[in-house]
Amino acid sequence: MVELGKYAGTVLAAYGVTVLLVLGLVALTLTKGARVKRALEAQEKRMSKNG
Amino acid sequence: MTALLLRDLTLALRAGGGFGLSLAFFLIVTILVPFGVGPEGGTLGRIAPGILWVGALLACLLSLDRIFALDHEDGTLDLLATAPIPLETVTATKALAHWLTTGLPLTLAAPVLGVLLNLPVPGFFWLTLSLALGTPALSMIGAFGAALTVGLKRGGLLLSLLVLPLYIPTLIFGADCVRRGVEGLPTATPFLMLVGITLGSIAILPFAAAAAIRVNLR
Amino acid sequence: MTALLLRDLTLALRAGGGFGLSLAFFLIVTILVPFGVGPEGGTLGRIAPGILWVGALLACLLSLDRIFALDHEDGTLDLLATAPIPLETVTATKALAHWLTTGLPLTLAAPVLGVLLNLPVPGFFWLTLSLALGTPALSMIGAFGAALTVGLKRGGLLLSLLVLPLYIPTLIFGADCVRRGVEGLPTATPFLMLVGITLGSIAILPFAAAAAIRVNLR
Amino acid sequence: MSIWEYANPKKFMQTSAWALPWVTGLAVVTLVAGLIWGFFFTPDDFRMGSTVKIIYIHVPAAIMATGTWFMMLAASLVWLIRRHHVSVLAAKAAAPIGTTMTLIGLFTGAIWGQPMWGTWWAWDPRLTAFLILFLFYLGYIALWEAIEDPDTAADLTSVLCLVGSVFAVISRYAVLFWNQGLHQGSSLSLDQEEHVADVYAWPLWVSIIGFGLLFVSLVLIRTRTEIRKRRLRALEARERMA
Amino acid sequence: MELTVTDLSIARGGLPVLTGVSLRLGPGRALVLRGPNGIGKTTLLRTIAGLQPPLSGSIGLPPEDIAYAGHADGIKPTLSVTENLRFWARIFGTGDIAPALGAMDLVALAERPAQSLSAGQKRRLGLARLLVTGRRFWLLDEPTVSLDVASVALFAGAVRAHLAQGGAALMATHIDLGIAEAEVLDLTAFRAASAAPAPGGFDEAFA
Amino acid sequence: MELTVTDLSIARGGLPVLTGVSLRLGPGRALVLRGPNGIGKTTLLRTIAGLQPPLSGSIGLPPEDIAYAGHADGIKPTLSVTENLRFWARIFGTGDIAPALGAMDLVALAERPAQSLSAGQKRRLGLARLLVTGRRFWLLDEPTVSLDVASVALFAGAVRAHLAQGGAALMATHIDLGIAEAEVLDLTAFRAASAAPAPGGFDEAFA
Ligand code: HEM
Ligand SMILES: Nc1ncnc2c1ncn2[C@@H]1O[C@H](COP(=O)(O)OP(=O)(O)OP(=O)(O)O)[C@@H](O)[C@H]1O
Ligand SMILES: Nc1ncnc2c1ncn2[C@@H]1O[C@H](COP(=O)(O)OP(=O)(O)OP(=O)(O)O)[C@@H](O)[C@H]1O
Ligand SMILES: [Mg+2]
Ligand SMILES: [Mg+2]
Repeated sequence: MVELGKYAGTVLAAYGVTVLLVLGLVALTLTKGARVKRALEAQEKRMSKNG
Repeated sequence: MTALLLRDLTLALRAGGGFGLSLAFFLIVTILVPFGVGPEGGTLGRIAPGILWVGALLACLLSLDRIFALDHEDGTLDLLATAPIPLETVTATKALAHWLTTGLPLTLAAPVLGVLLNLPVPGFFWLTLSLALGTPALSMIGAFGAALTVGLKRGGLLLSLLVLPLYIPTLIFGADCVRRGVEGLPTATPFLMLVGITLGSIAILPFAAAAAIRVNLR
Repeated sequence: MTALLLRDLTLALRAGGGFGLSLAFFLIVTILVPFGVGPEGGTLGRIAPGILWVGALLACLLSLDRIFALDHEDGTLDLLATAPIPLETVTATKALAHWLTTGLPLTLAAPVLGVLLNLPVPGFFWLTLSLALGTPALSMIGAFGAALTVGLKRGGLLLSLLVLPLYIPTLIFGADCVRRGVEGLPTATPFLMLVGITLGSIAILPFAAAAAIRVNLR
Repeated sequence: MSIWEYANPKKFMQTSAWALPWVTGLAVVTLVAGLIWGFFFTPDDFRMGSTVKIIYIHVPAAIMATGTWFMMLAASLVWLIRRHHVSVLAAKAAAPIGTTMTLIGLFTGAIWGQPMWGTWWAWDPRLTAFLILFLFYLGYIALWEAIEDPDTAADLTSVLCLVGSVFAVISRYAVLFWNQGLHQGSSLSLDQEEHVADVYAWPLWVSIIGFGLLFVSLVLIRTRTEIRKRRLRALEARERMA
Repeated sequence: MELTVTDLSIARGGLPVLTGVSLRLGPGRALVLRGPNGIGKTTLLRTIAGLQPPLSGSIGLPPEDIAYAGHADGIKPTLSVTENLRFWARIFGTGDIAPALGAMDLVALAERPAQSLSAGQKRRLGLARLLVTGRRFWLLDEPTVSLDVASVALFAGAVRAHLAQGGAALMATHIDLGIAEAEVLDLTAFRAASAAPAPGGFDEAFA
Repeated sequence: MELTVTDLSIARGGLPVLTGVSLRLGPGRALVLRGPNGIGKTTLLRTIAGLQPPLSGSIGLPPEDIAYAGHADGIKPTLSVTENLRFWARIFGTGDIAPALGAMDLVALAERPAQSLSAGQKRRLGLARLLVTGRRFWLLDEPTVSLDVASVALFAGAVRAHLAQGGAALMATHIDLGIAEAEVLDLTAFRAASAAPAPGGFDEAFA
């Protein structure tokens, strides 16, 4: 483990915030992508069935 | 009443205007002031309580015309006036919806913006507290002003003009509360006055607002 | 084009909203700030140039949605788009009308309000000059923002959000011009930049605004 | 075959489906490598102590924040001139990524500033310019959200992006003129950075590339989502018409 | 319970518009107000709805039994058709909106945001609102503006059904609604004479 | 000079509404557009007026010869009737507004602010605007909404006079305008059909 010294809080907070923000963005991107994909497939199936 | 509240909140969300935008305005006023005043931290910190309160007040003010104007234009107010709920309930509900979409988010955002203006640390507690207790008065007074000007085409600026003098006591006590908090002076007097104004507004103004709307619908 | 200008001015006068109200708003912001900040003359004088510029900017901002929104609602914009004058002329004319009803009165009133904020004497000249040269840019940028948001119900706050970042350079150079004037520093750079922004906006933005309106009418 | 072929939604969906796993995988590898290298295997700075490690996220985020805006500007121009839907949808997809990167830059800077400058926030020109950039992103996203019709929204946001870029450049200059600031004169100046170059610079470059690949991967995913949304909307509407 | 209007005088912009209007409207009846543009139909309906005070005369009916529909529909463009209707149903404390949707042929449009409706579709939504009020007296100001022939027939059917359930309707219109059983009241006869002012008679200036 | 529309497809909200519309309108002719609510009359008129682009097809006529009047009248409530009209006369570079005032029976109302007009009077003012444009092709969207019988006749007279001077009019309406010589085009036949989508066919999603 690296020794962060008296600035440990600062460094870890910076990395923490970054990881949180990036993970938030990724999670949003993936969930929304999956939701839209599912909705589109359902819609296509319904419409090609009903003509 | 719940129906009306829910609808107003939905509309605020749908229009994309409710929460986000008055918050954004608050943010932007807070940002503009340093550009105008200059970047020195000391000066900024000294004027921060006042500027933050003025900013919150203006952000509140700008969203006031949403309270009744749209409902008047599209005839909803006519229809509500002939509906089975009293107009007093309507005005109080709409003020509440306004607070939920404006005053509450402003209160929550204010500490963050305090950082931008170098607000001294003890100020943060008092800023949040005074805004939480003062913004309901702003919404209720604003709803009254909006009711007075509802029939007028683009009453927006007239509304500001009417409402701002009414806002001054709230502003004075609110900002003073924060300033004294920052300087470590006793805050009891402005604090109690602030609470008094809020309670008084909520008790009386729904009736005045309803009366104003009745007159304006004629 | 003269017809449009005259009509806009008449409307501003008739509605009782044009000159009087944005001026009044400017006045009230200038009054609110001492209430918020506290009455010490020294601090006030120091922040006066910035507050006056920010106040003028907000007063301008609040009247922006008048530029196109009413004409869109009642169908005038549709009819103007099929009329024999180019939309670029329409947008430029409307920005001009906005300046005549807002920027010009603000410029004239600013020195008076400067007294309220203890603005040091050399500041008055620079305040008037910088506002006179900067407010046309505010009107033109505002007209562009108004054109972007014209179709949207209550685009008011969105409009503020879009326009404020665009206003920042004008504000910085304008307020800096006054601040340097007060302190006796050379003012040439901010002054020239201010003029440059104004000329650039007037040269380019009418086209962007007309394009935005065409898109919005679809 | 011209490059514009990829502006066809169908072609784009095929190509991006093929490229996505590779880009994403590479992004994860470089990002993790760069950050681990930087975090665990670089020495502390003599003056800034361990806070120097923040540079491996701060600088890439700052670069991506401005870079994203340039990408949006280019994409908007392509839309306005050639009217390729994919291009404007990519701009729309990129905006939240740019916003996040701006926020990361701001937050890490603020956290870094607390021990270094003794304040969370100072009106330093670089910081200020970032704040303004953040506002531009907000405005751009808000305009997209506010407009119902997708083509109208595409046109208007593109015009806003164009005009906004011009003003962003002016703002940058204005802000520099207005305040000389702390950032440049801070404890780690540019030439010092170059002095210590090798120890800090190599991992820094790796994380910059990692952030860039992450951006590409996210833009691809989000653009695919936007295209699907667009089609979904059209299909739903068509179904209602029938 | 009847709607009775006795010797009513009404004003618009401070000027008398109609004088001496009397009418009564019992359950199951419909009355059509006619008269040229500007005679005062809108003003009369708003007065009866309690939205503005009469100059003189009396209106017998508690306002709690009236549903008013004016030139403007009170439709929120960002809410869907269902959401718009459901809001009014909750305000008026009535329950189900499905019959109203059906009666005005809005089922296919139910999930559309109101802003994407055409002029006539919007109007149909405005009329559907009446059906969820549960009120007995309908005051309608030009209800069929922008409606096509089929929709006018739909509307006439809704009015007839309302009358059959003991409701009543007072409607201002210029076109034929196709409701044969409706009585007609022409307001031309009640136009207020604009008398020359008596010199020094300041009283009437404040009427 | 003729107005020719060839094989036009138009869209609203990104969706095709009408396809394959062709029509021609020569000087002295009037054409009435009919069709149920929501078929796309408003959209068609706006497209021909150049306010929105067509999906495909062509429109032959420089936009400088068109006067459009939509659902909204473009009337400023605080300006008087004369001021409203004179503004449009100056914008279109024509001179005298007296004939227009006379033709629409507005002389008695000339000095009234437009906000104090009744619904029908406002509409008459909106129609008077057409007469001061000096344009030859009138595109009218439900011009007679809110008008009483006498005013509809007035309007019909104005249209006839316009046709006699070599003008032309294209009107969308649901009611009978009393212009016997007008041809009628029913738009129901041109309603856009919707085909089933090909899975993964992203091209068409951007119609
Ligand atoms: C909210 C605050 C901050 C923002 C928005 C910000 C923004 C930026 C930007 C835009 C860059 C340029 C990247 C490039 O062009 O290569 C940068 C670089 C850098 N920043 Fe910050 N910064 C902030 C605070 C800080 C603080 C507090 C420190 C340290 C005390 C710091 C240290 C650095 C260093 C060392 C670099 C890289 C060297 C250089 O390019 O000059 N920053 N930052
Ligand atoms: N503020 C005002 N000042 C003076 N007269 C007014 C004012 N407002 C309206 N009027 C007049 O009052 C009369 C009644 O208007 P009202 O809207 O009731 O007519 P209406 O019968 O509904 O007409 P329409 O069939 O055209 O809708 C009209 O002649 C109108 O011009
Ligand atoms: N944003 C939108 N999204 C989807 N469909 C829309 C949108 N806006 C309008 N429509 C639909 O487009 C069609 C055409 O509307 P348009 O206003 O042209 O009809 P219209 O023939 O003028 O009808 P009316 O006689 O009722 O005025 C309508 O069915 C309407 O519901
Ligand atoms: Mg009427
Ligand atoms: Mg229509």
